[in-house]
This record gives sequence, structure tokens and C-alpha cells, in this order.
Amino acid sequence: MYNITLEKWQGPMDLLLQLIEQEELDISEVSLAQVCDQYLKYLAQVEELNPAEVADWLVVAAKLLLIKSRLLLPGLALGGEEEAKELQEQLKLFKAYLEAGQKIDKLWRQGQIEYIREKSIILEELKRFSPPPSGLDISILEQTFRKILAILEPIIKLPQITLQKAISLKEKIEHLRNFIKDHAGLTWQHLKTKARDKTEMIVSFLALLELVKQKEVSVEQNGLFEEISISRSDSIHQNIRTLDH
Amino acid sequence: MEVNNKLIAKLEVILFAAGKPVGFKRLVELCEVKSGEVEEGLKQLKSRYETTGSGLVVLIHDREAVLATAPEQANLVRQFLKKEELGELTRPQLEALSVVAYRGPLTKPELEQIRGVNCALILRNLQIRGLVETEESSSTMPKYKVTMDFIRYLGLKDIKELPKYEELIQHANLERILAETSS
Amino acid sequence: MEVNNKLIAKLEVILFAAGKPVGFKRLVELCEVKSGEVEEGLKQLKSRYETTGSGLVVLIHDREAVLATAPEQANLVRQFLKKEELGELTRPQLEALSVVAYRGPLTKPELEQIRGVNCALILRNLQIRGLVETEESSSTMPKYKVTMDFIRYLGLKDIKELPKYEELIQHANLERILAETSS
Repeated sequence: MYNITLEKWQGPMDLLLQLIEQEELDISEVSLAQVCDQYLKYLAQVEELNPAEVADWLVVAAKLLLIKSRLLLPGLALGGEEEAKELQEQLKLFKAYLEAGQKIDKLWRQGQIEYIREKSIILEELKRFSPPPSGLDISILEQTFRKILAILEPIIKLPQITLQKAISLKEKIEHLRNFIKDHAGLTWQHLKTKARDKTEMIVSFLALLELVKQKEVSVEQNGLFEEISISRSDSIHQNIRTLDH
Repeated sequence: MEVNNKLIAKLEVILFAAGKPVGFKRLVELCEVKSGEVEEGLKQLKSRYETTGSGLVVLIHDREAVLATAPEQANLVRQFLKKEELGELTRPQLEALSVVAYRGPLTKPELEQIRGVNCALILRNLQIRGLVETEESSSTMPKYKVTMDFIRYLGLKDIKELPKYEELIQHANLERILAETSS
Repeated sequence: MEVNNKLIAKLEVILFAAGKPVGFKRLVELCEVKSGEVEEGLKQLKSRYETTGSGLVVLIHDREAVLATAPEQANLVRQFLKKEELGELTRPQLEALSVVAYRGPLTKPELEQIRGVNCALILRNLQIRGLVETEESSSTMPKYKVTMDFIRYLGLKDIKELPKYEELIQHANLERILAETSS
């Protein structure tokens, strides 16, 4: 276990890259699957530390889970090839820019600034009060200032907006949990088709795994590539397989 | 006298950054050389500008030196300043001016926090035009406000006569965004 | 291209008088020549400053030119103008800055796609520090790019001097072409 605190990580990509590098792995689908659990462990702490960014972290978590599950349980037919490829590409690109950023920092610290003259040179004859040639009046100033005040609105609300996004993702998970619990005898196929988009499908899967882990539901699959059925743990106790490991 | 090129470059840099006459004494201090070397260096800098056909000249007078534009270029400079510095206000300039008018006196970081962009060159321009000036203040950070000339130009006696002045400067958004500068 | 010395002198005079970046467009207007001639003239002015061992440099970025002090003179200018050193860049700022430098102009969602996190506040801070600006464009989504100040603070003469510039920019171009052909 690495003794690292989360304040150090500037975002999910940063953490992911560090986890892979600490394992001395290359960026690949297999290595992404391998660091999935560690990533989730950190995610649990991130929620406490910086709620504003939870959404960003969750999206990556969902992708990692999908990648891991895909490798462990090919029979699920989850899809996810695209996500795996995308995440690898994103990570490689991120790494390249991270390294470039370190070099920029080095240049910055050298302090070899190319200075411009601070004050303008103005001819004596032009040193006089010079309003814009086409004029300016108080109503223009008022309108302009009002517009500026209005532009500030979304900036002030920014932290709250991200928070809202995060909460809605968490709510979605909660909602799905309840849905799964209430509909014992569901199949994964059913859940999958209910999802409106890929993200929602990933989130469904995330919720499902969470429930399995907490032993609130069980999943059953009679054979490789066959339908997976989901049921409440209190109704069926046979043939439990957790998808967690 | 043998003067090394490094000294000439240093003199050039100081004169450029100053934008106004600099005394020999100051040049001696900054370049850490003898007074004679500064004089010789300036002479060589002057002749370099003359021989390369530059539009700039080094003027030496009364133990002071200045880097300036050649007299025959005065018209070009005038034209440039009129267009670039004294022409119509750009959108960002107008926006900064309206903030200084309503919310001034305020510091550059406060203005930038409200505008969300760097305002160094904008403030420089508004000052050249005589629309904005800095306020004498005891704190280290200068505060910007509109000039009396501009207030009169708007037909006002006091900047507080701007439309909806009280209402707009008490806008909650302003306070909240400025609270972030101080934090 | 044959460019006469008079044009070079004019360009030098304007850049000197401006003391800030001047757009090619304005230079074309004031010198009454074609855009290609301005570009060639600037190139020659730039190389003249380099070969005469001057303490000044001509920087060109994003169709703007500025006359500034050479990077190796930074300490002297700081001493003379009593300038403070720049504050540090945080890690997230560096990350975002490098993406914008190599890949800009790009939109906020494009930046977020690479960094994996929301970048609204970071972009705002970088704009306030004057390192990033938005490109004037008719489209609704603003595009971000690095500024001349960014070039100056790093002591570069051209953005192409950034480490691994060609390699990283080629990568970005390739992706762009792929994205365009597939859509």
C-alpha cells in the first residue's frame, strides 16, 4: 500500500497515471484493470476531501470498472472496447502534456523573463484628455457594467454546479440500487436495455457491483456467455459469485 | 578604450527599459564599471545604431543618456499613437473603464477578479488617455479611479451620479467575486 | 524577399514606441506595405538584433510582434525596475497551460477531455495571470490559446522553442485530421 494523501492528486488522470507507474506498468487495458481497486480506494477518500470534483472521478471509476469486468467476465458482453481504448489514449496524451508541463515549469523557474517597457512613450503634444473619438455616455457605461455583473453569475455558481453534477450521479446510483432491490429476478440484459446511454449503463453496472459487494444482491450465471440474473440476497442464496474480484 | 560587448548590451537594456533619460551615475552603479567605461560604451552603442540604419538613436546630454526614435520618424510615431492608443476603445477597454467608473477606486487584482482577464495593458492605455488615474494611497497597491476630466466629460459632478450607482455597486455578485481575491 | 531598410527602420520605431505587442495588421496599415513584406521585415529586424549582440530581442507570436529585453538580461532589468519575481505555477495550472500551449487554440471541453477534470476555474486564473487568452471568433464556443506574456515569461523567442514542440503538435494535428475524416 502506498502512503499517499489525496490532496496530491490533481485529478483522476493524475492519480491513475501514478498508480500505473508505481506498478511499473505500461499504459494498457490490463494495467488499467489491475489498478482499478486501488483507484476506488482513493475515490472513497476523494469524496470526503473535494466534493466539487467527485463527478470527474466517478466517470473514470465507472470506466475502470467496466474495463476490469470486461477482462474478468467476457461473457457479460458489456461492450466497453471503446472506453478502454479511449481511456488509454487519454492517459497517454495526459502523460505527454504532464511531462511537457514539468519542462515549462523549469523554464518558468529560471526567471529569464523578456521584459517590455512598463510605461508607454507618449509624445508631449498628445498628452491630453482623449476620450474615444465616437464618444461615450453614461448609458453605455451602465449597460456595460450591468453585462459584466451578469457574466459573474455563472462564475460564482461554479463550485455549486459541479457539486450538483456529482450529487446527481450519486443519486442515480442510489436510484438504481433501489430499482435492483425492488425488482428481484431482474436480468443484466434488462438493466442494460433500460439504460439511456453508455454512461448510464456504466453507472448501472457500478451500482450493481456495489450491491454485490455489500451482499445486498446476488448474481447468477449458469454458463459462460449466458444471461446473468440478479436477485435479492434474502430470496436466493445459491451459486453466489461476486463480481468484485 | 576597449569596451566589451556585454557592457554595451547592458546599457542598451537599461535605456530601453527606462524609456526616459538615465544618468551616467545610475548606469555606472547598475553595470558595475567605471564612469569612463560607461561613456565609451554609450558612444559605441550610439554609433552602432547609426551604422545599422536603425530607426532609433542614442542621445547623450548633460551626463544623461536616452534611447529614442529618430527625429525623422516622429510622424510615424504620432500616427501609431493616435491609432493604437488614442483611437476607439476596444471592448475590453470599455469594460474595464465601466468597472473602474462604478466600483473604483479599486486595485488591479480586484479589477482583474471582476473582469476575469489580465488588465495590465488595458489600465496602461486608459491612463494614457487620461480617463483613469491612480489614487494616492498609503498602501503598497495603487488604486485606480476615473479622472475628474472624465467625470466632467460625462456631464457629471460626481461619479456617484452614474445611473443606478448605489444599486449596482452593492450588487451581491461583486462582493462575492471580490471576496475571492482576498482569500 | 527584398525588403528595404527603410521598412525595417519603421517597424523598429513602431515596436519601440509601442512597448507592447503590435499586431501585423496594424504594422501593415502604418507602413503601407503588404502583409508578406511586414513578415519579412520583422524577420530581418529580428536577425539584426541577434547578430549585433544586442541586449534586445524581437519576439513574434500569434501574428503579433514585440520588442523586449533578452532573456539573459532578466536580472539586470529586475534590479533596475525593482521587479519582483513571478509567483509559482501550481501543478494543475502547469498541466492546463501545457495542453493549451501545444494544442491551442482549443475549447474548454477539449481541454477537459484531456485533463479529465473541470477546467473553468483554472482557465480563469490563467487568464487573470495573462498567460492564456480567448481567441476572437465568431463561433459561440471560445477557444483558448497562450499569450505573448507566456512566451516572454518563459524566455522563449518563439513558441516552437517549447520542449518537444514539433512532436506534440504533430500528434495533435494528426488527431485533428482523423477526427475530421471520420466525422
